[in-house]
Amino acid sequence: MANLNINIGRLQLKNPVMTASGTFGYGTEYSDFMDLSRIGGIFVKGTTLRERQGNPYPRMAETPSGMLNAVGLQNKGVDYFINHIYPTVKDIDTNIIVNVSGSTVEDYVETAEKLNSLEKIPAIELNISCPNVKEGGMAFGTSCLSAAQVVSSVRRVYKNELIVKLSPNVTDISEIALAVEAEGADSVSLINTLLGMAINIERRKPVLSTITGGLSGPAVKPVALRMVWQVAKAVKIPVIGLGGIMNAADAIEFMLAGASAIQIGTANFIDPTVSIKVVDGINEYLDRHGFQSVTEIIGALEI
Amino acid sequence: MANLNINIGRLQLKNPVMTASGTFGYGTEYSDFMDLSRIGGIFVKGTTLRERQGNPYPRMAETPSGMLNAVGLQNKGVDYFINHIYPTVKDIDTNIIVNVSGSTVEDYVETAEKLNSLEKIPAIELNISCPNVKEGGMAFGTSCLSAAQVVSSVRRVYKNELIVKLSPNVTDISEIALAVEAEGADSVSLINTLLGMAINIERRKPVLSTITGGLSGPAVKPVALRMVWQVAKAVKIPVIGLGGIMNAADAIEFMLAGASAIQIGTANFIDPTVSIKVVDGINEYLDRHGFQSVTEIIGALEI
Amino acid sequence: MKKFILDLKIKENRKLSDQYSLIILTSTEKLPEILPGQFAEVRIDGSSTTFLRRPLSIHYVDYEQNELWLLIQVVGDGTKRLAALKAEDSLNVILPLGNSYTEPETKSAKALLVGGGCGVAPLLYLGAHLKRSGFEVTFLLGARSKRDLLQLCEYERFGTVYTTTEDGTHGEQGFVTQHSLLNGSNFDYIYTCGPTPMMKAVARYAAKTKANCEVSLENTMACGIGACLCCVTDTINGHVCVCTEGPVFNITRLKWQI
Amino acid sequence: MKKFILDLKIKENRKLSDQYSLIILTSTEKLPEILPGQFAEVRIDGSSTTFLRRPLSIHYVDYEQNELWLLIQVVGDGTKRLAALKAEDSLNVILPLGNSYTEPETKSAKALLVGGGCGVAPLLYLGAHLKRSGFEVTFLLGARSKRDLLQLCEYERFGTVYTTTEDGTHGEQGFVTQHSLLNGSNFDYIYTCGPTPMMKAVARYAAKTKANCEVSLENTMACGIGACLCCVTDTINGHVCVCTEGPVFNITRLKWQI
Ligand SMILES: Cc1cc2nc3c(=O)[nH]c(=O)nc-3n(C[C@H](O)[C@H](O)[C@H](O)COP(=O)(O)OP(=O)(O)OC[C@H]3O[C@@H](n4cnc5c(N)ncnc54)[C@H](O)[C@@H]3O)c2cc1C
Ligand SMILES: Cc1cc2nc3c(=O)[nH]c(=O)nc-3n(C[C@H](O)[C@H](O)[C@H](O)COP(=O)(O)OP(=O)(O)OC[C@H]3O[C@@H](n4cnc5c(N)ncnc54)[C@H](O)[C@@H]3O)c2cc1C
Ligand SMILES: Cc1cc2nc3c(=O)[nH]c(=O)nc-3n(C[C@H](O)[C@H](O)[C@H](O)COP(=O)(O)O)c2cc1C
Ligand SMILES: Cc1cc2nc3c(=O)[nH]c(=O)nc-3n(C[C@H](O)[C@H](O)[C@H](O)COP(=O)(O)O)c2cc1C
Ligand code: FES
Ligand code: FES
Repeated sequence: MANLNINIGRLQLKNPVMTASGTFGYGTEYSDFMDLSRIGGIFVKGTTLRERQGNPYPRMAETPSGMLNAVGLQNKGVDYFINHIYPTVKDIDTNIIVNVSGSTVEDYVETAEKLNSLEKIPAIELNISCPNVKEGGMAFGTSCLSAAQVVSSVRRVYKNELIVKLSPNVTDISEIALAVEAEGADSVSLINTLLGMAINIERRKPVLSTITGGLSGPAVKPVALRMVWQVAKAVKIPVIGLGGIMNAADAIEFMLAGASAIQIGTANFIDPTVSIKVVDGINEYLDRHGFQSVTEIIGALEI
Repeated sequence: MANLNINIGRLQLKNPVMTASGTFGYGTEYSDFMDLSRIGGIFVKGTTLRERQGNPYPRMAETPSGMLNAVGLQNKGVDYFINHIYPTVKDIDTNIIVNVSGSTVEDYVETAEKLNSLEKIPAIELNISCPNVKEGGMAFGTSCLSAAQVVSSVRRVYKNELIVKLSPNVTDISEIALAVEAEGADSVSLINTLLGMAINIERRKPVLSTITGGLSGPAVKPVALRMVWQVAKAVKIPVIGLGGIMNAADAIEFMLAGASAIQIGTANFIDPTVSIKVVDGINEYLDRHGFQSVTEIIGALEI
Repeated sequence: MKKFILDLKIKENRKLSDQYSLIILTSTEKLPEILPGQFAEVRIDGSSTTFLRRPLSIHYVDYEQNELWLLIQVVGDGTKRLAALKAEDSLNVILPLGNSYTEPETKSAKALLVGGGCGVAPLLYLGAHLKRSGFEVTFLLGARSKRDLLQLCEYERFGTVYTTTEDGTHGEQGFVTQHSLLNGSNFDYIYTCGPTPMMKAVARYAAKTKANCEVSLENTMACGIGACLCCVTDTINGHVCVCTEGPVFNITRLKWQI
Repeated sequence: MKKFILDLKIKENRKLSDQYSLIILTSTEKLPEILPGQFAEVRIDGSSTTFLRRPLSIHYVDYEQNELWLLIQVVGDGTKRLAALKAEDSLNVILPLGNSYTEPETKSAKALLVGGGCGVAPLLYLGAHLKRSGFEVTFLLGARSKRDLLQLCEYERFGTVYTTTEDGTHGEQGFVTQHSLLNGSNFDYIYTCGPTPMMKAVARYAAKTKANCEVSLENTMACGIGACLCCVTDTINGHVCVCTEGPVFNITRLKWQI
């Protein structure tokens, strides 16, 4: 039994396996199937300053080895989270991390500020793939300038661990990673979904109500892994890798590429217990290869 | 039987189904399996000014619903093509289009110039996903400036139909499309492969000799379709769509999104006769929906 | 209700017609409690084009035989794989999911269960429940043609069965909502499942006759357990998940134009 | 040689051991001409993780019975699906692909066929060819253990069979290249297929004894027909495709350090 503990900055994980925002509810949805305390952390749903109804139906399309979603950040807002959800999740014996989303820099800042005070929320994950409504809807995370802007503003008010989640829909993701590192991000997570589309040819209409949506699942894994490798080479802060992880082998690929921890998203839908299996599989791999600690495989790719 | 004829600028296609560069050899590799004259065109291998050995083995990795390749433009050079290959392909009764690749603007220009004189080559496709060796290896197609530069230079010497093949590894592909349109591209084709990576966890090494490689196949289809839709809205020149097309339904999605024609790549490996089936399937769809001509479905998506 | 991930064993996979199959599943352990209207998320193995699980209604549960029935209509590769499963194969399911149909409040209430196409699936188990609770149950089942009206004898165990077919090969010709039964009788509770246009027509009839009406909605689902928020429908309370707050909705909650 | 895409029918799928299966295929039409050393690209259906075809050597062709044999070693999901195919199932193959082993030029030549693991597959058909052409054939087959030495009687039909096993459960203990046969006899032509380290050792022995030596290379293939250029190996003529200029190479053409 190797040592699976890992630290992401000040965030202490019992193992590097966490679940991705928007794919694991508030964790409680999965408690019938697994012991939530066995994983390193849970990234809860995208949370915004005010309640959002999200996008109209249909919001989902299956694609080859993946899916498109257009949920559109449906959530009841940060105050509801604090008053009604936080009490039900704060005693889960793992890290509960809130994914913070917004439409303006001010939104992010206010939401982060409110979460600052919650004792059992050790970190937030800034989802900078949201459209910046003041800048014509371009996602914050697609330019160094707007990414830096939102991170520096949030950094000023948020004292705990600040994870910035990068958008993959960019020419050079390490450039964005460097920009947010410079503004005080404690770590970065990647990737969010790739922008995709599907068409119903019989009806000659887009499948999703929003025309385009976010692609996730194993289809994106090669792209995600490449980006994690590029970012891990570029920055000094820890990197959390995700995108298409279905099993322990996939998770280990991300760690070898330089991720200190990983998140599992879409795979939860196919096997709600997959995260536990990934913990066990990583442990088995470490033992088989004679590693004492999971830290030994981070970035251990031989080029 | 609907009318499948379509024109891409001055290029006349008997139907919108063509095969993608690097996946169909010079066409002759497939002649045992199908009648090459039944498809609209064949994009032959990436051709460079001088012979290239390509990358070392291993060059390929299977991925979920896709594959990574790192062939690295292995080819015998444009002179060999002109003297030895052109004579064997020029009488195939379909459009033979040469995919032109290079490491410097001069490479592209010289190669295009040489192909200009070949009577039976009605068009070239400029592959601007190649690394620009004079600019630190950034792909030409990842900045408007270098994309425009190579296109304008080639445009000056190349008189026939100039198709520019766009790289999907960018923040905003319509920006690049507009830039090459402005420099005189007659049409654009997209997408080339997405940059990806795979790791062999037992050996702790990248699977590909080049570490990263190009992702193709159905995994990328949602991204390709989204980009075709974005570009078709942005430019006035015709768009050729590709990326993960496996069957007629996929091809029709691209046409509804705005593509005037499509290319089939990786699918040829799984079914060497797939392009013929796509021609037949498009025809069946047009008949079933009462369309007289394939032109009626181009961009016919109802939003 | 506690949800389970179970590997059930196929006891029998009965081809009912060209398009329909009845899968009878069993388990070495006692099947959990399942309510009428609930569904399962079924993992599809060995399909190169199917990635997500597939939601399927619980057609029937026979606790004596420890059997769970699924009624499958083959529409794509996922359901095709299910129809091809053989006895002794195993099937991974997550269940029970979603809410359920609610029983009438007064014991004397007359219940009409209206199903069309594959939408008849949950009504069998619902009919069995209602009958056991002492209600008078009437089924009104519609299909395109006689061969799509499946296992009527099963429904007859729990109530009177009326049918319509579009081609007139069984029962009255036309759609369920055109059946003559609807002119005479008066029902207090109407439960329906099937194509949306049919359910809307049923809802209209219910509204007109002031019957209580519950419909079971379909939706595209990724998780089936309320985690992804992909399966919303618009209600008077805003967007709610069909997989947790449904699939059964009282029509008064929906924003249907009826 | 003309290539074909064929839907062959499984006549029998014989499990030879834990890991190995012998698939006997047949066709309603006469099988095309196939040379020893050639291979097929096989489509894998019903695997959610297998996207590309899989290259498999032609193990044997029996034109009298119109049978084509494939020897499968289960290593991943693709080969697992193949091993699970049942009689009457169909299998889509592209064949014949690649070049072939070349016959010795002099009729008196003594041929040694050295195989290890699944690399024994093409040697059966090669042995049959060589014997038919009048050459003296000797097989030297290596495996980890007795149970991995498959169907030796088939090889015995065409030549003398020597074996080695790593655990000594059959033939001499050790690797093929340690077999005592290699001390005494002298062979003019050595043909080999198996793991690269084994083939390199065989090539070394061949170089030492001045025997002509042909090896069959494995490689990651996408198309199998020379279209994608994914399957290169480095030769004295630069990068060449294993699927068209190979899989069989004379060692003098390779850049192996031997
Ligand atoms: C609560 C609920 C209960 C259902 N009960 C039954 C039942 O008892 N028996 C039955 O045969 N079918 C039932 N369905 C429908 C069934 O889920 C779909 O027919 C099935 O998912 C199609 O899968 P496929 O791979 O065969 O087809 P696909 O090739 O995936 O698609 C064929 C059609 O099915 C639709 N579809 C695809 N995926 C989903 C999905 N995840 N959710 C909903 N629709 C989808 C597509 O839009 C398409 O029109 C139910 C659906 C829901 C939501
Ligand atoms: C010319 C040639 C002839 C062959 N003949 C035989 C034979 O007669 N019998 C036999 O059992 N096997 C043979 N192989 C090997 C066989 O192709 C692989 O074992 C098979 O592709 C693995 O598929 P999988 O899905 O079971 O395993 P995967 O899960 O895909 O992979 C398991 C292992 O096989 C390797 N592999 C995967 N895909 C390929 C590929 N396309 N080409 C080569 N290796 C791959 C992987 O690197 C991995 O180590 C031959 C290979 C070549 C190139
Ligand atoms: C249904 C769904 C909802 C998602 N919601 C969010 C969200 O609210 N915030 C966020 O940062 N990412 C969200 N994501 C993205 C995932 O967290 C993850 O980055 C992405 O799905 C890639 O990982 P995967 O391939 O393992 O799913 C969502 C993804 C899915 C599939
Ligand atoms: C093995 C392989 C080699 C390729 N070589 C080239 C090339 O030389 N030039 C080029 O522009 N694109 C090349 N491509 C990209 C394809 O032409 C196509 O853009 C891409 O594969 C996406 O389409 P697909 O998903 O249908 O394969 C290659 C793709 C593959 C798989
Ligand atoms: S399907 Fe995921 S919330 Fe309903
Ligand atoms: S596998 Fe495509 S060229 Fe050899």
